[in-house]
Amino acid sequence: MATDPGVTASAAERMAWRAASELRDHDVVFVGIGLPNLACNLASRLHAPSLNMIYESGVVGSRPERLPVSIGDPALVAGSLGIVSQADIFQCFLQGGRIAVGFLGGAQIDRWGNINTTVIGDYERPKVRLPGSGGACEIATHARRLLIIMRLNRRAFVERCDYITSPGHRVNGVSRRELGLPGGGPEKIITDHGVMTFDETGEAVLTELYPGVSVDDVRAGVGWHLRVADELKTEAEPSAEALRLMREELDPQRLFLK
Amino acid sequence: MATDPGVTASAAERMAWRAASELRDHDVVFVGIGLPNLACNLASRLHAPSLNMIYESGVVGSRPERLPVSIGDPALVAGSLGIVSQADIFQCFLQGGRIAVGFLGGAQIDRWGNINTTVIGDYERPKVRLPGSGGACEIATHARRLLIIMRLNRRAFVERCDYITSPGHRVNGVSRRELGLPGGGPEKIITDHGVMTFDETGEAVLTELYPGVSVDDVRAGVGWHLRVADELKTEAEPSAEALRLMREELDPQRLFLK
Amino acid sequence: MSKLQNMRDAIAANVMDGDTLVIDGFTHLICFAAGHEIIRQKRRDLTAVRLTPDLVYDQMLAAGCISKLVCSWSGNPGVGSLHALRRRVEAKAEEGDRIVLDEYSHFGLLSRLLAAANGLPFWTLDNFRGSDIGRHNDNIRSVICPYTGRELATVPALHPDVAIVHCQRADSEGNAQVWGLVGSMKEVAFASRRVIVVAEEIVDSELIRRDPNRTVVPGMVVNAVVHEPWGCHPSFVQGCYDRDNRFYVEWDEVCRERASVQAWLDKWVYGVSGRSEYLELLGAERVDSLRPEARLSGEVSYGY
Amino acid sequence: MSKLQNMRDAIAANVMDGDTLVIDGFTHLICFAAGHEIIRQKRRDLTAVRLTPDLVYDQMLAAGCISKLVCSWSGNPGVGSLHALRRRVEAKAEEGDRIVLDEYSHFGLLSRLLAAANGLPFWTLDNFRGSDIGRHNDNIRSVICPYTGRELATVPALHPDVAIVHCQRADSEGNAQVWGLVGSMKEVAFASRRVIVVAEEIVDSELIRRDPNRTVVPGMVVNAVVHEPWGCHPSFVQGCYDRDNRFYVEWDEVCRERASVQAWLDKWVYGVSGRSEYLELLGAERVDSLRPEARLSGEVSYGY
Repeated sequence: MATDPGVTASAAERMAWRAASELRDHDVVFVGIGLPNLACNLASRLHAPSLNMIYESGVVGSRPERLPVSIGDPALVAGSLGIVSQADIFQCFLQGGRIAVGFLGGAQIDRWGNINTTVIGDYERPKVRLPGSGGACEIATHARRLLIIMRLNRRAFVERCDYITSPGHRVNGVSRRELGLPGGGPEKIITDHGVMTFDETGEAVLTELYPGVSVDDVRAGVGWHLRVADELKTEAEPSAEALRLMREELDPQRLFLK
Repeated sequence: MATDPGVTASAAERMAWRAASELRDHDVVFVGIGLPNLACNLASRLHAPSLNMIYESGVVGSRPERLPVSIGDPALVAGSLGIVSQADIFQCFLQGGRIAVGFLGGAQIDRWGNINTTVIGDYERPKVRLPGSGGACEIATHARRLLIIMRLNRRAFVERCDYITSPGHRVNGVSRRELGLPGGGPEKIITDHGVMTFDETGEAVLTELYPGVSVDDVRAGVGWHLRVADELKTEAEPSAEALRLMREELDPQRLFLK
Repeated sequence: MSKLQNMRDAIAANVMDGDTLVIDGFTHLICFAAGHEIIRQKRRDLTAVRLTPDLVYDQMLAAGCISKLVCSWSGNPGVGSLHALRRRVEAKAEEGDRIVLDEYSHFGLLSRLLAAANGLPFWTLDNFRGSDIGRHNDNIRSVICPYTGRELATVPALHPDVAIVHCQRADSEGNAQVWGLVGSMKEVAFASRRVIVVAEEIVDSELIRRDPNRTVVPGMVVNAVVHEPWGCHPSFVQGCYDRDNRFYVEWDEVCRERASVQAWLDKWVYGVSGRSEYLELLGAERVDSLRPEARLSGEVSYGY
Repeated sequence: MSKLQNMRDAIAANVMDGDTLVIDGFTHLICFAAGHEIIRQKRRDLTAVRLTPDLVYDQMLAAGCISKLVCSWSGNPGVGSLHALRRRVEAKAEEGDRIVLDEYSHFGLLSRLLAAANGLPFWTLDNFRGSDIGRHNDNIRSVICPYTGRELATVPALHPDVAIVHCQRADSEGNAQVWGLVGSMKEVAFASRRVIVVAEEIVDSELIRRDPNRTVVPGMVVNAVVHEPWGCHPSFVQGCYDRDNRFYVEWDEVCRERASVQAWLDKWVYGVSGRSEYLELLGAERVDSLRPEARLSGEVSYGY
């Protein structure tokens, strides 16, 4: 449906790299497995050496010697700076407002950044049962900045989610602020073709295209009439060093950078 | 005001011994410094080898090599079975209903077992400022059985406490059950002349005298008209082994067995 | 007083038909050995509680032990779906197959255990605003803060009948020490009416007493202690064995069909008497491949 | 990024007139060195929070630093009264001397810190029924349980401006490790806007990483790290030095009169530039008498 988004970087590499560029040194980041983990480790190698990585499983300040396959991987634990209980993760860190950046993905997302990871179809009689919230609802509630990483697809970028697991900027017409949600809500949706930000009403707006991608390519993967910014940025390619780090050091077996 | 309560045992030794006899093997006991600590250690040497001793400071299963001078004494910590946070002490152990026996004393007590450890006189302008609750209010609230150890004295056993720090069986005419207090409330007041229990209305009743003590000796130390049971038990003397343990092993310097 | 029992006796004495059960562990310290013994003893109608049902509950669901699931994330971590579970939940499930799902977020379900462990009838959390989770679960309610007037979510205390927690080492009274991820082990143990501690190693109490800060579950809340080395395979135990990731990947195939699950249960659960035969079946080579090199913690002093 | 500072600079940068302050520690790990430096820097109008004010707040009260005390047990533990405090509270106190007391039980005050540390505006506890504590404190209110209809007590979150926590060892970023009594150190650190970690020993992060389960306060919530050996005397640090009980007994005499307290402050606080001069004044013999023999914990492995 789209032209190849880049001759050197794969879609996954570009998403990980683009997410990494959002992270600032000393940020306290709630890290998920897969692309968020790669993005965080890439950022810490490139421009954020003092990034504070926290895993839902209770690991603080991890320095894994192998690519973790689960958020509870023992490689995350050995050599970390601290282990805390899950009660502390959800209460002291998330509810306490200590998390600067969270990451989420999902099976469905709508224009307000609401995310579904629970069911496709009716909740009581689902067509497809998905894993559910895990920590996603509380990450969406409390992270000061939320970064969403999802590949474009009309079945994923939908007019209306079948179920809202994690709230975005506006639910049934009520804004995040009116709902009383403490965190900042979704800041960006990083896709495989470009990046969306959110306008003052909380609606997603395409603001950035990857090289060689057109607005129509993006719209082909979005199930609502996507707003497009007046001026679209075109991101540079990931640096050679970023690609080398991802391919040779962070995920040499291509577990997540397929 | 009273005849000597025993030729061999001092008043403090008798109180510690009498309190020890209330403890059963495997009881989970919330231990305070001083006579409660001596009572618990005596019981564990005599008839309750598996007594579970918990200290407010967070020590579980202590086995101190010296007499602790504070509930946070490092001798309680080294060689214990576990250390928990104070949040766990008050929430998991006390509020969770895991404490079978608690001990309290105080500056004033009334006929319902209400205890004052906060002020003598008016709260805002106290004649004497006492330490306050510490953990006493929650021990009185949650311990399944509460043992009170206090020396008889009309200024201590009063018609009405200046301030109720820790609730007993009845406060301003309202019963413990009506107040919704979860623990069992005071079970016995162990004094230096005899022991009081509580009747079905929650009022203290003298039920036990130490050898050589008369009812009038006790009444001389109580500021309200003390009810006396029809049949009064007279306790036996502490055993020679109990006295030896207290004097030679548990408190050889007589810090608490003055 | 020693509480040591073998796994069979501990399960027989403490896990009853109709019980609300937690096999604890968050990726780390998931006691598969206990789950398999429950399957062998044909327990029925269990309400199974876990933040992450994981493979162990997928296996118990397939074996017919579980009629209700209380959870917050039901997947094969790092791999994909738990298909035995999905077959019991999705619209195409037959009526007799359907199970009841009592669903929260991680924080929501953890809060139910926090309330129970801490002796309160409910727990308060700032969560669920704008989410459909609360719309589909009547247990999620609210209170008004008496100071700020803000409305906050609540969940009710959840007191499991029995909890099974796995640790690196315990003494025979059940004082259990853990390092690495601790998850919600303490909360689960204090929330539950009965507790089975399963340990990789049974040690003398004197060893426990040398480092009391490592004790996560005190023996006084423990009913039975089981010595079951490798009891968490294919999950892991820090310092003892690595996660067997190959098993998680293979389960993705096994769990897709009822027949293949049944064949798996016949071989690995019903076909063995317990964990030692399971390990023989797994083979020394596979077991050895999961053994770690030591990474020692260093010592501290408790002197005074 | 190193956050190492000396005590003088750390106090100057983080403790301001009018602040709400906690010097943490429950019998264990009470940083007297920080209290003395605050006295030397003549901080005023502090709201001082501690479950047990202990000698350190009696000294700060006598020196005029504190105008409000938030506490739950004000005594000289194992000895008797804090007389400097009593002089400011009892009826015979002169009007200019009186301080405001915001009083709870231990559980009540701890709950205020729990609420703040865990990001809620209030905390719920089953306490204060029948007690006069709630009658004299408008911060103690109630909520109705949405499931059982029971009324339960509440207290509001307490966010100190600055917390001072002492530990056995920390790295230069403030990752602080503690063994022995942990008290409410974690709660105090997470509840507070600024955190000063004071350590008996500054160690390389690699040592912290060898045993991550011992970390009680993560560096990310820490603003300054101070290396101050013997900073807790006469309180104790498990593994480093014993409680100096003689000091507690002697304070009972010192604190009875304003003049003797002033003389004590002149000698032990104003008369020294910091902890090393204080220790010289204390003398090598007394210091040596508090040094412990090692009682080693043994090691565990984090291998995988």
